[in-house]
Amino acid sequence: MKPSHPASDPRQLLEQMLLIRAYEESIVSGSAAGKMPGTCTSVGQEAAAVGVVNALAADDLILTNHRSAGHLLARGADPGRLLAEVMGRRDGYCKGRSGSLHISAKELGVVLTSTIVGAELSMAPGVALSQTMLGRPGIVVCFFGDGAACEGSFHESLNLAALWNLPILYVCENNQWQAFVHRREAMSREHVADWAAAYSIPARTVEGNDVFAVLAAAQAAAAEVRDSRRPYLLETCTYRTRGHLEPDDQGYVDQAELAAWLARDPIAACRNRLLANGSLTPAQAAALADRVSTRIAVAQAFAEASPFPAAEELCRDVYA
Amino acid sequence: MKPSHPASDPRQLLEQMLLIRAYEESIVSGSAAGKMPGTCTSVGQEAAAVGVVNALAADDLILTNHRSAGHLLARGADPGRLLAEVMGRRDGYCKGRSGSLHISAKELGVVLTSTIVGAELSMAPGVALSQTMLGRPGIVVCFFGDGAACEGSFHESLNLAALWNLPILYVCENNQWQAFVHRREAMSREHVADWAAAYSIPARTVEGNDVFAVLAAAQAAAAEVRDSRRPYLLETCTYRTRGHLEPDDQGYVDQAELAAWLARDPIAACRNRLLANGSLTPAQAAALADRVSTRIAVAQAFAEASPFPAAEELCRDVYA
Amino acid sequence: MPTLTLYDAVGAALTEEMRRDSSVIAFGEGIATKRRELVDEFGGLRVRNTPLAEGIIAGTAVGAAATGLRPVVDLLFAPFLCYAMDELVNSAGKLRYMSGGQFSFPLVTLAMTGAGWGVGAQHNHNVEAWFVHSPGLKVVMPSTPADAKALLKSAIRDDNPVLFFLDIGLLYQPGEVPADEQTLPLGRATVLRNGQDVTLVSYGKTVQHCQQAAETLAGQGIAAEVIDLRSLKPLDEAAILTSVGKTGRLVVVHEANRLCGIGAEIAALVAEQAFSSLKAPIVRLGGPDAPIAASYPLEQASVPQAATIAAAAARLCAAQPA
Amino acid sequence: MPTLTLYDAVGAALTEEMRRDSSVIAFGEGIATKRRELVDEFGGLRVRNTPLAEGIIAGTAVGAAATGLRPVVDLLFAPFLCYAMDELVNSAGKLRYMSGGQFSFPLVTLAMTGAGWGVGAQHNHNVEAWFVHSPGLKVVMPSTPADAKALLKSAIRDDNPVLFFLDIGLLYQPGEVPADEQTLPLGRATVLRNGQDVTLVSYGKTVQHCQQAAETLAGQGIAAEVIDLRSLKPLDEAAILTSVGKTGRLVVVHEANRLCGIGAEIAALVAEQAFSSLKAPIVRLGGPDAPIAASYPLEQASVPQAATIAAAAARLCAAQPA
Ligand SMILES: Cc1ncc(C[n+]2csc(CCOP(=O)(O)OP(=O)(O)O)c2C)c(N)n1
Ligand SMILES: Cc1ncc(C[n+]2csc(CCOP(=O)(O)OP(=O)(O)O)c2C)c(N)n1
Ligand SMILES: [Mg+2]
Ligand SMILES: [Mg+2]
Repeated sequence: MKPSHPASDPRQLLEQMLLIRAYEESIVSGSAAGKMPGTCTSVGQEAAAVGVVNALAADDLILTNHRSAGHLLARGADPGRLLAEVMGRRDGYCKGRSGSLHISAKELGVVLTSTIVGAELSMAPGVALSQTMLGRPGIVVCFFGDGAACEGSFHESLNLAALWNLPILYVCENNQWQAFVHRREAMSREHVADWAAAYSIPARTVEGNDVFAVLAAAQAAAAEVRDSRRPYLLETCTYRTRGHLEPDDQGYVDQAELAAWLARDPIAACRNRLLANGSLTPAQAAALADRVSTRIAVAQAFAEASPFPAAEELCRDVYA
Repeated sequence: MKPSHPASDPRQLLEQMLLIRAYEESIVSGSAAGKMPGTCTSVGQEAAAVGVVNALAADDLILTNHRSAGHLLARGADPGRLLAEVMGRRDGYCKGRSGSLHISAKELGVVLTSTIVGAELSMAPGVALSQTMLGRPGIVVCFFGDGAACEGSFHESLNLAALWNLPILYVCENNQWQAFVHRREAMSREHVADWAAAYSIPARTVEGNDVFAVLAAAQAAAAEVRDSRRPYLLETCTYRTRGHLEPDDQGYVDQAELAAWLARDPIAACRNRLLANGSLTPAQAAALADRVSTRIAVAQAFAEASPFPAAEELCRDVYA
Repeated sequence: MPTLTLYDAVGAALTEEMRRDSSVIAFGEGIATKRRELVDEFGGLRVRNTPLAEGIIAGTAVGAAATGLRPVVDLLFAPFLCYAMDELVNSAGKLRYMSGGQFSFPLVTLAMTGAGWGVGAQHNHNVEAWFVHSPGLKVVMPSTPADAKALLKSAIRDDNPVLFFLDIGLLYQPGEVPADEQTLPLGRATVLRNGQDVTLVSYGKTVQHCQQAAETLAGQGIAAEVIDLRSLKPLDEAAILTSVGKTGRLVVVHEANRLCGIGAEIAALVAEQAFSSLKAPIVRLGGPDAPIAASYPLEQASVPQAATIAAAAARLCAAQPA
Repeated sequence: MPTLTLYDAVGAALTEEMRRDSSVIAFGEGIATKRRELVDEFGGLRVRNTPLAEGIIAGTAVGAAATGLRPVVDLLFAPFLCYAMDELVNSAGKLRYMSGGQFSFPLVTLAMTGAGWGVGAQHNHNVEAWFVHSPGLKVVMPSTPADAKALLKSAIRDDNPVLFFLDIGLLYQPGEVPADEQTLPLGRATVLRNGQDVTLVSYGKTVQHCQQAAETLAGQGIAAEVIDLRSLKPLDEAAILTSVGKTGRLVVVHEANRLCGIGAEIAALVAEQAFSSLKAPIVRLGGPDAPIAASYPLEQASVPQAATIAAAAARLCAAQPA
């Protein structure tokens, strides 16, 4: 499987978001039913993922983290292999060894996914160095959270990328939460983009729940990185509308803030806009929803049918 | 021994700088003669140390690093006990266990000196937290280099200090070098002070070879920290005129840059100014120099007479 | 006796010690959210959420400990300690000695570790041996809620930095915990079962596996002695040597990688100091030299289970005395 | 044969491998300054100075290694590895396995360690055992310039992350180094001296002390076999077991803290797998559980010296067979 072509039709963007949502919801219910482990879902953040990934070329490389389903699915990952991985099955992208938290898919250019918050930032310069020194055209996109931005690796990574002219598009998904800590309790500034100026790295914040705004901003940012061969930081402002890790009762969440963000649901916004401007008919919308739920059902069946790895796998692939 | 009173007479500032220079030179020659280990001298940076330390109150606490002789001596440390420590003798401030690189002197308020570059930054918030939570008036002064500013701990420390309102005066001694790497090869910006804005921490750069300018800037900065109970960053721009660690032929150093900074020697500048404005007579200058060399000679004799620690010391003070 | 999970036993210890001593403070990534009752009782200055930055959490604890506070920090999962190694090892572990005894570092670092949740190698990596190898640090890993509470109270009162590991697999198992303010000294193992044929030494989750193995062995006429180390440093060498002096046979069991693990230390200790008592080779059962997979069956396969322990011990007892 | 110091042997290995393979690059805090000749030959893109930030140096190496380059990074002194633990342990060591084998990490980390310069515990801390305990990493520590060159060349060609430790005390000792492009396989120990009475196993600086001890012992009629491990992971278990199978007596010597060190691993290995050959207790000689002082006499006292080794071995040989 290769990275899917960037979506050119707005309906494709909507379909990707629907797929991500349905995928995450299948895990939420699977996990509530005890059939699946809990995961860090990206519900509410679909536009931020879809908008950025569809701004990329096939030879660009992506680094991501524990909250990666959106990035993977937008890049064309097979939901069946993803679910198999979440369930620790042999047909998962990582043979079941990763589970949900660190799914890499090299064939899609999704490399070195790590659940160590901050590790994506520490590895991105090296990936970009390879691109540069080996003469590869692709840029490197590093997705990270507002929490990761508080790790020292943020500072070290941006300083090095600026110094060494590394073609990295840093994408901070500021979803207002760092697990059980609100961004306000953890950051001395409102925005991670405010921190980029220290390194003379151009930066922009964008409304992260508007997939078209994100796509446009990401296209501009990626073009700038591609041309300048220098880093750029794009901050997508969004919200984690479910808990950190399923199950999570969100008892600690400010209900007014949550409600305000739920009212700005990226999928509803996109669908309403397409319906309103006539790019989508209600029948087409229903067909999209159907297609998506069929894909997830097929994926689930595939994952459930996939066997667990054999015991001999315990020590395989430790050393090259 | 208690911290010495801040110098009120400009001649005392000069004398402190002379003492630091003479102390460092005694180590350079002792080490060339094989009597002493090599150290990281602060030659050329005396004004930056003396100016800041004399802006502090007795109950302020200082964290410093491997290049600390100036901070210690300006704070009133006994050069004999310092030299004994450098030589690994029993009467050193740390019983000979530290050597030159991590001399703490709790009695002087010089706490937790570490040679791990960046560790001073990581420990400073905790010291300031104690001051705050235990109701102590003293502020915390954290000396660190331009190199330390490149470590992730810089980012983590400043972000936390800003968030938690910690009374820390961060003092970056930007001496243009990070061991064998020029600051230009390591920093995406010219000044560490440029990085402070990211945390909404007020910052200022000051000509670090002018002891009066440093003193004035440090007094203002310390007052601001004392009043606001918030962090502040002061960057003293200076130059390491000797090598990183004695002996060091400085073959890698741009000779024009070195010559330019040597021409701005902080001690010569201070002495000339005092002679010119009549605060110091040539005879007084000579007397100062004499007094300083006598003190160093006495210190050296003391250190040399101090025995090495006994073998039973090997495992003492590991656990409390 | 009241029943608590290990997670709640930690909370109870924190509460009691924070009541007792106003210099005890706690902070970490979410501790003020997850242990809201501590904030309610002690206020938001003594119990704080932090930015997501393990290095500065640990460094702040080190600085605070040296200057009058007694911090407890929650670094969540053991692999995240990798971001705090400098602060724990180079600062907390060394600056007392290096300063000639000028400072002490009464601080406790909590970290979860071990199999049970299928969270993969970046959450499940047993690194307690690193801190045993590093000077100036103490290391504790309890196997029951009662021990967790009593040991954590001692760790908080100790004037040294203590790494306090919580076995993920035990975290929500309930257990009886005395209601009183009991403490347990660090460095004292406990003999959970007496026996004269073979000694099973363990800590954390595999203690239970050893106890099950001992049951099985009893059915085969083999009397196994089961020792729970509880503290890994200081290590209760006397308890181990006494037991092996009696049984002459030793199986050390843990979940961590065998190579240079606690099992290696104990095997070496016994081969040095109780050699003449030994009737059979020493057996170490531990994790493989591999990251731990998320996949549940693989994760479980990496942990020494009761049947394996019983089989190894039975083999030792069957062998001719050397 | 030409004579080189260990420091220069490292330079020679780098030069040869960078000539051989254009994907080999080198970076670190000052490497382009201190090894200027590499910049002159290979240019400032392949040999770079970095900011003072070990985490990003190691992380960049990890990212580069996974995507086509073969980085060698100089992290200076071993205690500074504390700032790179996440990148080395959680990323380089685990992401191959965790990704189901999608990536490999051909990278070498250089670090100096050990007594000799009186620089204190924040520069001198032997942490090689940490990396043996961690999965997915190889660990090498040579004792001669010739071995350093040949092993570093192999380490650079290896597709796994290799921690390559340089003993400070040996760094400027000259030694003969073959001029040809010789490599040595990782994981192969060398028997430096044959003997049938006692096996002395060591690595790094204390290898020489073992050889001196063997001389002393020879004078007392005791034939010591001396093994230099060279690689700590993979460990040449066969070489150790074969030797102890012959001598029945083992002294393991290193400078690192004894607790959970390489000596513990080797003692445990032998107590498990060569128990029936053992005629006497195993002896571990290593550093104390203390930071290393800067004061020269204390620093030296922390290292097992030849006399101590000889005395321990002689005592073993005098003891009655068990
Ligand atoms: C080094 C490290 N510290 C802590 C954690 C536990 N953890 C996992 S996700 C998370 C929150 C991350 O916040 P952010 O970077 O904003 O990403 P988000 O989860 O919001 O997408 C935390 C604390 C971790 N995985 N790694
Ligand atoms: C973590 C760490 N990395 C590297 C070193 C080696 N080292 C000691 S001093 C130094 C340069 C420090 O530069 P800077 O912070 O600017 O302080 P300066 O020496 O210039 O005063 C280096 C690289 C160290 N001691 N600690
Ligand atoms: Mg977030
Ligand atoms: Mg500097």
